[in-house]
Amino acid sequence: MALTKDQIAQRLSQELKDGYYVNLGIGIPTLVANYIPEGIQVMFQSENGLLGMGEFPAAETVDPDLINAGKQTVTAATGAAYFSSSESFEMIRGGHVDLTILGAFEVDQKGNLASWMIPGKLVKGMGGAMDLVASAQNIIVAMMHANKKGDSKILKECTLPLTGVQCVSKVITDLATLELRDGAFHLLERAPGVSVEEIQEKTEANLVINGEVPEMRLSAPVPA
Amino acid sequence: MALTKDQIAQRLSQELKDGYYVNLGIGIPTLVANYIPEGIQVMFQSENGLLGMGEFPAAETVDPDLINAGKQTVTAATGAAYFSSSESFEMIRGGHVDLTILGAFEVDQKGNLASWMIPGKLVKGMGGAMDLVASAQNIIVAMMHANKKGDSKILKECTLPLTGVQCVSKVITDLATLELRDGAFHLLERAPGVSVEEIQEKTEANLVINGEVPEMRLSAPVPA
Amino acid sequence: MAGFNKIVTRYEDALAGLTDNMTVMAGGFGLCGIPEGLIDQLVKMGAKGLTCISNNAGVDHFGLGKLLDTRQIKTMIASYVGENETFEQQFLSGELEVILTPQGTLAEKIRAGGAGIPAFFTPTGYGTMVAEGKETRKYNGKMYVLEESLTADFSLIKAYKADTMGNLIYRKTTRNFNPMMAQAGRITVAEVEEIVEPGELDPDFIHTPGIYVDRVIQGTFEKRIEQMTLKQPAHA
Amino acid sequence: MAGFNKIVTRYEDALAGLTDNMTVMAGGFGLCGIPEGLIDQLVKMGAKGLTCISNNAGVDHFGLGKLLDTRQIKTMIASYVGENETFEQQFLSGELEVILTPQGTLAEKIRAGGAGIPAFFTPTGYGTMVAEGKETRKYNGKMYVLEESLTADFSLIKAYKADTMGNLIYRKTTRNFNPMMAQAGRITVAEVEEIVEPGELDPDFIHTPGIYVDRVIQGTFEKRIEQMTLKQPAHA
Repeated sequence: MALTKDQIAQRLSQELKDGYYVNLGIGIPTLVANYIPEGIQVMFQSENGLLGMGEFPAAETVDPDLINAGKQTVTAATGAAYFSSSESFEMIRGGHVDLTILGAFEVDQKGNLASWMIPGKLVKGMGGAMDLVASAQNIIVAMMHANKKGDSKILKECTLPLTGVQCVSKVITDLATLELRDGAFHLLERAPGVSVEEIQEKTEANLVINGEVPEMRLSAPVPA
Repeated sequence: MALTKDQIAQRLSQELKDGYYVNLGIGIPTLVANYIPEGIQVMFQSENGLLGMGEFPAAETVDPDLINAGKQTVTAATGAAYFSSSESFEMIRGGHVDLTILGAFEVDQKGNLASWMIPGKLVKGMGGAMDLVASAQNIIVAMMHANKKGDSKILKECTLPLTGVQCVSKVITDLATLELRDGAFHLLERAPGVSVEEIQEKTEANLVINGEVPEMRLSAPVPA
Repeated sequence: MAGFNKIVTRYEDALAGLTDNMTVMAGGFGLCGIPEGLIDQLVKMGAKGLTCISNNAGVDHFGLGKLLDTRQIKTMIASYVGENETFEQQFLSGELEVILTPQGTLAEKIRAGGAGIPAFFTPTGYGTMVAEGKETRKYNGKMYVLEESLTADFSLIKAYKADTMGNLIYRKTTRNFNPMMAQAGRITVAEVEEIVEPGELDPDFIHTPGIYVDRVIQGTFEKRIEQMTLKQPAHA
Repeated sequence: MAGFNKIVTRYEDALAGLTDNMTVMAGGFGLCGIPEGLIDQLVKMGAKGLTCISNNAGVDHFGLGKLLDTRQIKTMIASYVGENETFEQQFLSGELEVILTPQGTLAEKIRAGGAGIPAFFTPTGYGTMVAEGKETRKYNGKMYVLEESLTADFSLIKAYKADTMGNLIYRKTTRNFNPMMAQAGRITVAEVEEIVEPGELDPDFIHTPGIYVDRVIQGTFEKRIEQMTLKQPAHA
């Protein structure tokens, strides 16, 4: 079975390490904050000027002066710091964020990523995504493996306008965990119950399969 | 009579205007703070990270954490702000300081200025002087008109390594007030009792003299 | 206005001198930390043909969205302009020119403008549409794009507190683009929630020193929320 | 050291991994805001062939002057190095390489290094020795010099207070080069006067967020004064 969005987030959360500063993109990546593994601490950076983003506020503590990069009302964690947008991107561009998890429309085997624009539809803008992908040492892309018609989004070459080039190393989808090495995606894990054949079929890019491919372990229970 | 250093500072102080943010260099310029004309307010910027430098401290309030760019212990004026060195030079390079008064070894009629290095002697470094002269819209140079042997320091072309090019517009010396226009220094004022002939003799650069040259007015008394 | 007193009491005075075809920066991220009253005044004045620099373009009929309703903006420089139908219409009809700029590059271009840096290299956008026609260069094996700085005739910013000398502090994530814009405006006007006397703000903790600020006005703020998200589902 | 606890209690641990021929930044302006104990530890460790980046080089036998006594510095990048005889001797004998850099350019090069900007144009030094061999370019009728950024293997900085997560605040003019160096170090070590619990520093007024800081150690400081100047003449 393909993973739900929450299950993708659960699998992504296994990439967190104790003491990591992490930037989570809008969409599935945001859900990762709900699955922080026990015994580890992470700090979330929000590019509008907050290091140490906390959970959503209770109704009585909502503060319009405190939002995240998705413009949602949030809280600040203990030990948080506020700063300007230029300082925020000093952090990001300077490589100080340990891990960036973000969504994409397409990735390709050159490591390119498209996530901000679909020509013909209205362009909303790239926000901070181009800075994040150009700067992070450690990027994980969270996305659906294929579109609703079954067409692969893991491509030999992106068809949409790019967000960044040669920036992708790891991709976690509803079907698989992929690692990009030497111009090909290596299949590291399958979603539980998903066959290697299905993944191969839905992967347009070169796919390397070495021996038995293990299933993902989704240990933490999905919250209600 | 040639002006004393305090009298030069007194004449320089007439260039201050109400509401000016001012950077004073080391030496004679520092003395300008003692002669702020009555009825006007100015704020002094010290490039090590202080806007609103106050007077020297009383012995019992000396704070080693509070110095000026000359490494002297100082105080902070009401309404002061501290900031980092990069922020300080954002202010300077961004043209936010209204007036910079600094010393020089030589100036020339191209507007060049030499103030930081005498080859053969040890080079101490340029500190913030190069940033100040490259950035300020409004620079006044305070200096001696000639050296002890009577050789002019107001030159056709500087002989020492430059601090900045095409940056000088006004020079106030122990003998005269000069303004640089169209490649020549225009004699605006004489020190009290100093003849036009003496100034001409001690000025190697092209000097323009238009009609009667007034004497400087040094109204404020020199404090003890 | 003698010495360093930057206070003005009327919005007309706050934006005096702002005329047609000027470049105007406006602080804020989404609707968080925007100079609401200064935007209203700009609508009232009706200055047209503006180049507007702001991370976002407000929402329909609020924030900078108001200046779209009145068609006062000719060119918009922003990083993200979603959720705004008026914007969409004017953009598609070609009435509005839009220069989309990555958020970090936008922040750095504005910071550079106020800091006397005319251009800098950044990795952001290399190999994308954003880098088209721009100089690129390799440093330490990585490719970078040369970006030029931005300045404005007027910067309209929002702060939490000001003293009468124009020293400013911001609150929480309202800081965003406001400090850099304060530095990059030829004339910078700050609309604030509270004005205090000089000396009341701790000199160690001033976010924007008064040297950048030309005028300060006390405002009242609606502080509309774009995405109300709560820990427990709201039963509104 | 679990989670975000950055505290170390021994100076050996504070500078663990600092070896010969590394590039080391040290905060401070003159003797104001220098990491005294970290410099002492560096002397004790004896790492040699260092490239040292600091606005000044201390005075004879104090501050970075101590590292000159022990001949641990090979290259010094600074803006002003007066009042130091040991420095003078080693410089004149060719033992010490010195790269003099204008103060604002030095600050911006370090800031750029920590901010992922590899190079920028600045007006400073155009037409002088500083610009020799460097690319220049005209923007809006004015000439600018292209300068490249600086980073370090270790940044040794001095702050007033830290929380255990490495959030820092500075006091008065001790701030100077410390915040930028905190950002530009691959490993940043902060020596502070006081350590507090997370949450005790106001998130609106943190000068250096903990993300830049790897290790924090509590020190004691002599805080020697270079130029004691008093309002009334001192009768010492």
